Amino acid sequence: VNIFERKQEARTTFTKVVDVDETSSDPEPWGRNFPVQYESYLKTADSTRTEYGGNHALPPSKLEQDPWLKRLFAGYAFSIDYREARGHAFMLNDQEVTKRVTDVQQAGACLHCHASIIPTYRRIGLEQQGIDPTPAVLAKNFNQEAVMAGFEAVSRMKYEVVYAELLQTPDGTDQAEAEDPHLGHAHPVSCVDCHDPKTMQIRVTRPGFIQGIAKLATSDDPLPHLPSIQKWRDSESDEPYDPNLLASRQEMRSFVCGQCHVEYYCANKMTLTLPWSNGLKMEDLEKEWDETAFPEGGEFYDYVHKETGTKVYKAQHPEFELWSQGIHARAGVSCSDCHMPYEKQGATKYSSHWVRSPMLNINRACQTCHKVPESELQARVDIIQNRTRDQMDRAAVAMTDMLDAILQVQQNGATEEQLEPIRALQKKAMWRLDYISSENSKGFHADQEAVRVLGESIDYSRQAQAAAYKLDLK
Amino acid sequence: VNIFERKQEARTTFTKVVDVDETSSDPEPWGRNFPVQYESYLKTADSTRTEYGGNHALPPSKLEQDPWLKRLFAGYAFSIDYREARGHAFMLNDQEVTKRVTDVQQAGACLHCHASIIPTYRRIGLEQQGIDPTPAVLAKNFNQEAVMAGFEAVSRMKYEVVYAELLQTPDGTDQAEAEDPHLGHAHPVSCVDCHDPKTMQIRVTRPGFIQGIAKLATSDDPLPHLPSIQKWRDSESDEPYDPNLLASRQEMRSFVCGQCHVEYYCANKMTLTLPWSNGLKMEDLEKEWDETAFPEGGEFYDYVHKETGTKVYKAQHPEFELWSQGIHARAGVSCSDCHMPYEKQGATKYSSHWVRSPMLNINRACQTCHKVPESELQARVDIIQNRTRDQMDRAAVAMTDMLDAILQVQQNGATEEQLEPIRALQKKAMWRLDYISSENSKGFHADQEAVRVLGESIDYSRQAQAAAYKLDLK
Amino acid sequence: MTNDDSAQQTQTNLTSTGQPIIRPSRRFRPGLVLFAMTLGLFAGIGTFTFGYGNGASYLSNNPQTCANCHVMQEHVETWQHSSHHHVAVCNDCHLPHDEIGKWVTKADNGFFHSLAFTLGDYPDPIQIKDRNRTVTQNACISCHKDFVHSLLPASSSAETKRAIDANVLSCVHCHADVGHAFHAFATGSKRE
Ligand code: HEC
Ligand code: HEC
Ligand code: HEC
Ligand code: HEC
Ligand code: HEC
Ligand code: HEC
Ligand code: HEC
Ligand code: HEC
Ligand code: HEC
Ligand code: HEC
Ligand code: HEC
Ligand code: HEC
Ligand code: HEC
Ligand code: HEC
Ligand SMILES: [Ca+2]
Ligand SMILES: [Ca+2]
Repeated sequence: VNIFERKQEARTTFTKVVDVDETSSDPEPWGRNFPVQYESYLKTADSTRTEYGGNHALPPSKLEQDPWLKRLFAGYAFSIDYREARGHAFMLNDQEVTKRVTDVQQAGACLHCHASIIPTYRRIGLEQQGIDPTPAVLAKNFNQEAVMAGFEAVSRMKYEVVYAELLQTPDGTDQAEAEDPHLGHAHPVSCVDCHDPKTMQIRVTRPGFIQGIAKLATSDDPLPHLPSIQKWRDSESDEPYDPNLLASRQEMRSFVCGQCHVEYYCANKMTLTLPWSNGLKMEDLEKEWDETAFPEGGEFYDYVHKETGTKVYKAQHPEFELWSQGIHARAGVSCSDCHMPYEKQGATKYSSHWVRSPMLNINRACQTCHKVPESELQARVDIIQNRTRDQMDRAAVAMTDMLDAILQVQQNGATEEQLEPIRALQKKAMWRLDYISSENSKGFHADQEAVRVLGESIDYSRQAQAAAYKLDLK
Repeated sequence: VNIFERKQEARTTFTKVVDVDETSSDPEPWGRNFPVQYESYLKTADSTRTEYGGNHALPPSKLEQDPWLKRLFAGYAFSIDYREARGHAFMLNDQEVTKRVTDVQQAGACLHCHASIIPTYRRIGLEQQGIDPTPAVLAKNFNQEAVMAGFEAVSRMKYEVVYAELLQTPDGTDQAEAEDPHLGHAHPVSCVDCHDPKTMQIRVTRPGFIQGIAKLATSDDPLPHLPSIQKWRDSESDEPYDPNLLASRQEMRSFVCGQCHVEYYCANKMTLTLPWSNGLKMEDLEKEWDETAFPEGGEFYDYVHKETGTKVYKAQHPEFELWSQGIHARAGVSCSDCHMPYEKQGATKYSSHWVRSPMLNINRACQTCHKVPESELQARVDIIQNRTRDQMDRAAVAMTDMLDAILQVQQNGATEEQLEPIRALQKKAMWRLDYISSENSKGFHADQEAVRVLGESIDYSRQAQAAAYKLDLK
Repeated sequence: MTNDDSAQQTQTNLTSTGQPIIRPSRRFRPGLVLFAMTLGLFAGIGTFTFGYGNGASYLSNNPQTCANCHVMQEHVETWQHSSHHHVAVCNDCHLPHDEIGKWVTKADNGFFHSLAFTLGDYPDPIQIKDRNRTVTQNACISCHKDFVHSLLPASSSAETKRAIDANVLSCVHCHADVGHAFHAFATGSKRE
């Protein structure tokens, strides 16, 4: 700090039309205070899509586009129904109607990332602490302790049960009526999930993320793109790393997304977990799963691969993790810079809350920084994505060749002892392929890293295949 | 107007102190006209090196650093002696003393890229055309026709013979003396190789490149980074694409390097060839070799891999080709921008002719465009190179595993028929690994592409290994 | 557009003397004291580019005077090609918009740049320093605050421990080229 540094001027205060508070999971009243942001938020119900899409009632099925996914996920819910992502407005609905939920028993933790669930966590947490969660108490403050307690309490409960709890929590608009047992509606991600209702400052609210990032801070992964973590490490504080207190605004502009766009475990054998205790690289995450045991005992796995009987891991949308390995993160470019670019309206600029593919908005999302024509930026992204795609197809062929080879030796009587090293290779191969194919940028978020991970997948698949042939059991 | 045009405004007018002409392969007189450029050119005799190096009489041996290279090159001259590159001043000397030349008979084409050989080509070309190559005739103009004729004539001759011819050509300074049979000295790459002595404009002189780029222009590879080729294609001209007439200055700033930093065939079975008729991607080059037959008959190959007896290709320093796949080429950044950045002396700007690793000169080479601290740029390059290195090591293990598997089945009596498909895989695997390991930027010139190529190498090595095991000949 | 007429006037006075006048003030920080001392030292030695390079140009609003130093030539050219060449001159962005800061910066930069120029020990291309980056950032906000108020900190109260400094977005993180055409990426992303 020096003499030149003037006090930062604060934002001009907004005209509050209505009051919003910690129970306001309905975005509508917020929208009256912030009409431009709200209008753009509502547009997430629009479903224009880029090349890898179309226009459908439900988004296109990834299983149909890439039939090898069915073999990859054999025996797991993802092999029944797995689609492309679409706008935030759909998140709750798409979860309710997926066959993964309608045909399979899922855990309450699923709602952690698909509903505006924090007030419900708080309510249940307060109840557990013996406090009466009146609407006034619920509305008063964030109460992280209660939120965490509620989260722990419901994570492993049944999906339907937790969904019903959502409807028992006031949402800031609905009033309980005689015939309607609801206290509130269930909402997809909403203002209160990312904003402090008093100051409008962005914040993170998701217990899974708060725990995950605190674990990450204690790791020795370098993380140059998250300087506040390095500062916390240097301070040798006794308090866990708290993003809401310590992160810079630019970091927060990615953390709000990192609440959900991350790899997780989310089923009924253990609380929702983000595997970040060793770092954010693909190998770091794998290492945590390798070191994890279920509370009830037994080594961690996501599913038993049906064709081969191997216990394997499932990777889900590691956008935050892959972005962390890329040049944009390194250059301080946040998720919001590209996915929520500033727009002009009249005499002011605002963040577009129409969170979507930046390729539908190249002008604002990219051209402020990259002064090249739209067509050129599109071409650059195409090259990166096509290269990733080619390597992914190659990895998929290797994976299916591996499965065929394993199946054959199993038919010919391979013993468990013989299979063990092969299963280990299979697990690594499948995790790596799934990691990049379930990441939604088709390699853009970190192009070289994406192709590196796929190269490793190929290596392990082919090694497993070779090892199976070597058993000499044809 | 773009960043390059802006830079290019800065041209210095020179005071001619001495006359130079087309025979002036000795840089010294040029140096009197352009002392700053000359002084920086002389510094290429300095041999400070980056991480991947040291300070030695001869540069470090790559064979010792990566012992798997000996198995990759088994049976070929490269397995005897293969070192890191160093400054341009050493190029002729390092070629003369390499065991690849002292212990093995090499072709005259080797000098195409290691000596200032154009006046010699012209002299021999003129002789072939029945014209007396007096010093005056030689000095008069470039005479591309004669240069091409001379090149064709000496390419397949013996190295020593062509070297002797070099000494029979005037170099612009030496005068023939009674006792000294030399007409000129032999020089490494010199001013006349890249500059027109009359105008000082940059130009390309190497017959191999002139033929190669003309072939490339007729291909259907998109080449957005070389817009003058697209223009030539659109013009549907009958004349072959001529870089000296058609290329933009910014393109020429890469072409001068593309004269030598390219994949080639250079031995005695056919004239020096750059395999660009299908495009500049690794697969395009491979395709040309696959389609090539030697003039004397027989399908093209570089060497018979000694351990396995498979005929394979050798890749050499495809810097120009790999750069062409990268984001810098795409953004119009030329080799010279990074390897010959502008420096200031007093109020004049000049191009540093101390061609070397940009990592020894980050401020000038990178910070014009990237306004981030040097340490940060270094870190970014390290990440890219280390990722490439990791994948390369992985590909090397796969390659040696493959060789072991093939050797085993050969010992156990595999037939040629059984081996044929395995050899095809082996050839692809070895070409891809060699392609990236012989490229000298360790992946930097096109990071995602480099790792993609290595991923394919892994795939083919492991497929060959699996196929060998499948033969059931253990 | 600078609208600082008074500053302009003072400046003319100074220009005519050909020497900068540093008025000691209790508000000057140690750096300035050091500056004054070093200046004394150099004045003693006698040869100093400040005069030779028309040091007083630091005090002028005419961009061409910055180009008095050839090392500034490129910056002047790129400014001419920038979107701001008709609305802001060098000093609008590189000098604080308040009185004291303005003169301190002028003296500070004027001195150190002249010194660097004389000694020749500066990076080329020149790298802007953090303290001058704060100046440009504040300049953007000063002109555009109405338009960008949503980018400013949500609150300046002590409700959060988050450093106030980490709480504002760097303008040049996205608008790297407003003052200088072709200014590729900034940096500017002050990530901490
Ligand atoms: C509370 C969880 C949550 C948060 C927070 C969140 N997302 Fe999402 N996001 C989702 C879910 C779930 C979907 C998929 C919705 C569907 O397909 O029904 C999704 C979809 C998307 C899509 C695809 C949209 C499309 O039109 O195809 C993008 C892009 C995206 N999110 C980016 C972001 C960014 C950037 C942020 C932070 C600014 C963010 N998300 C914050 C859960 C979240
Ligand atoms: C840690 C956050 C998180 C958790 C926990 C989570 N999701 Fe999601 N979900 C997302 C995000 C982010 C997307 C959008 C990206 C994508 O589609 O890959 C998404 C997309 C979806 C989609 C739409 C695309 C598809 O996969 O068909 C469905 C359906 C879905 N999730 C169901 C579930 C179910 C069922 C569970 C519980 C087993 C669950 N989610 C748990 C974050 C989460
Ligand atoms: C430099 C720009 C940039 C940054 C930073 C960035 N993304 Fe993206 N993102 C993209 C591009 C480009 C795509 C590919 C879109 C396409 O294919 O249509 C993409 C795709 C996605 C998708 C899939 C969208 C879809 O249409 O299905 C999601 C989800 C996503 N990003 C989330 C994130 C998250 C979370 C972060 C931060 C952790 C992030 N992105 C950071 C540019 C960016
Ligand atoms: C997925 C996270 C997310 C959700 C949900 C969300 N916002 Fe935001 N919002 C952001 C981010 C990120 C910013 C940029 C913050 C910054 O740079 O400080 C922002 C900024 C704002 C701002 C500050 C001005 C601006 O435009 O930059 C307002 C006001 C705002 N949001 C209102 C809303 C309203 C109203 C809703 C609900 C309709 C909402 N937000 C929902 C992430 C979110
Ligand atoms: C806030 C600034 C910013 C935004 C917004 C941004 N970029 Fe970048 N981009 C950068 C920086 C910084 C780099 C790193 C190279 C450098 O330092 O110049 C980069 C690098 C790239 C590269 C080369 C790296 C690679 O992965 O090959 C591509 C391609 C790219 N960006 C495309 C995009 C696209 C497409 C978008 C919009 C979806 C986008 N960028 C948005 C700043 C940005
Ligand atoms: C098409 C141009 C070209 C041709 C033809 C060529 N070289 Fe080179 N040579 C290069 C370049 C460029 C380098 C520096 C890059 C490197 O070392 O990979 C180099 C490096 C070398 C080196 C030093 C590094 C090493 O490999 O040990 C030797 C020795 C060498 N060449 C010998 C030869 C010989 C012998 C021949 C003929 C068989 C030959 N060169 C033909 C372009 C060429
Ligand atoms: C006439 C052939 C030729 C031309 C033209 C040429 N090079 Fe080289 N270059 C070589 C050879 C041969 C070597 C290896 C010399 C040795 O190791 O003895 C080399 C070495 C290098 C090195 C390694 C230097 C070091 O210190 O390690 C770099 C970098 C390089 N060249 C870049 C370039 C660039 C950039 C251009 C164009 C401006 C260029 N070269 C033009 C043949 C050439
Ligand atoms: C954007 C900058 C950039 C461009 C453009 C570029 N290079 Fe490089 N080059 C590098 C960097 C960085 C390295 C790695 C240096 C190191 O590891 O020390 C490198 C390495 C090399 C090397 C090996 C140097 C050594 O020390 O052994 C050669 C040879 C080379 N480049 C030639 C070329 C040629 C020829 C072109 C154009 C076809 C080119 N480069 C384009 C940045 C660039
Ligand atoms: C390997 C190729 C190469 C060699 C050899 C070479 N130059 Fe250059 N030279 C260049 C390139 C590339 C430029 C930049 C041209 C441009 O931008 O138009 C250049 C530019 C110049 C310029 C123009 C001013 C400037 O600095 O940009 C002069 C003068 C010059 N060289 C003199 C020489 C002299 C003298 C020698 C021999 C000692 C020499 N060159 C050897 C490639 C070379
Ligand atoms: C003449 C301009 C220029 C020069 C010189 C330059 N770059 Fe770049 N660099 C770019 C551009 C343009 C991009 C692509 C992203 C974009 O559009 O900004 C880029 C992208 C990058 C990237 C991200 C892409 C990737 O491969 O991951 C890195 C890293 C990078 N440059 C490093 C360097 C280094 C190191 C040097 C010096 C050896 C250098 N650059 C020299 C203009 C330049
Ligand atoms: C509209 C604002 C604006 C104007 C007018 C302006 N500059 Fe700048 N200048 C900037 C910004 C912004 C930066 C880069 C800050 C950063 O990288 O954080 C900068 C950087 C610089 C640098 C540091 C070198 C560099 O390239 O980063 C110099 C020197 C400079 N300016 C000189 C001048 C001169 C001389 C003039 C007048 C001819 C001028 N500026 C006019 C905004 C401006
Ligand atoms: C006496 C010659 C000279 C004059 C006149 C001059 N500069 Fe500079 N300037 C320099 C030098 C030398 C540097 C590099 C200093 C360093 O990096 O240590 C520099 C650096 C700068 C920087 C960025 C460096 C930093 O310290 O942050 C800015 C901004 C700048 N000048 C603006 C200006 C403006 C505005 C003017 C006119 C009002 C101007 N200069 C006039 C020589 C000069
Ligand atoms: C002296 C007042 C002043 C200063 C200082 C200033 N601006 Fe501006 N700026 C303006 C005016 C006036 C316009 C409108 C220009 C027009 O309409 O042509 C403008 C236009 C813009 C624009 C839109 C045009 C474009 O380039 O895209 C952007 C963005 C912008 N300014 C950003 C900045 C940033 C960032 C800074 C600081 C580095 C800055 N301004 C400093 C007065 C200023
Ligand atoms: C994360 C990226 C980002 C940051 C940080 C940012 N801007 Fe912008 N800015 C934009 C984008 C994108 C637009 C274009 C909006 C549009 O065209 O709808 C814009 C538009 C503008 C405009 C109006 C341009 C016009 O065409 O009239 C001005 C002025 C401006 N910004 C100034 C600033 C200032 C001052 C700051 C710093 C306080 C700043 N910006 C920070 C992304 C950013
Ligand atoms: Ca998982
Ligand atoms: Ca070859």
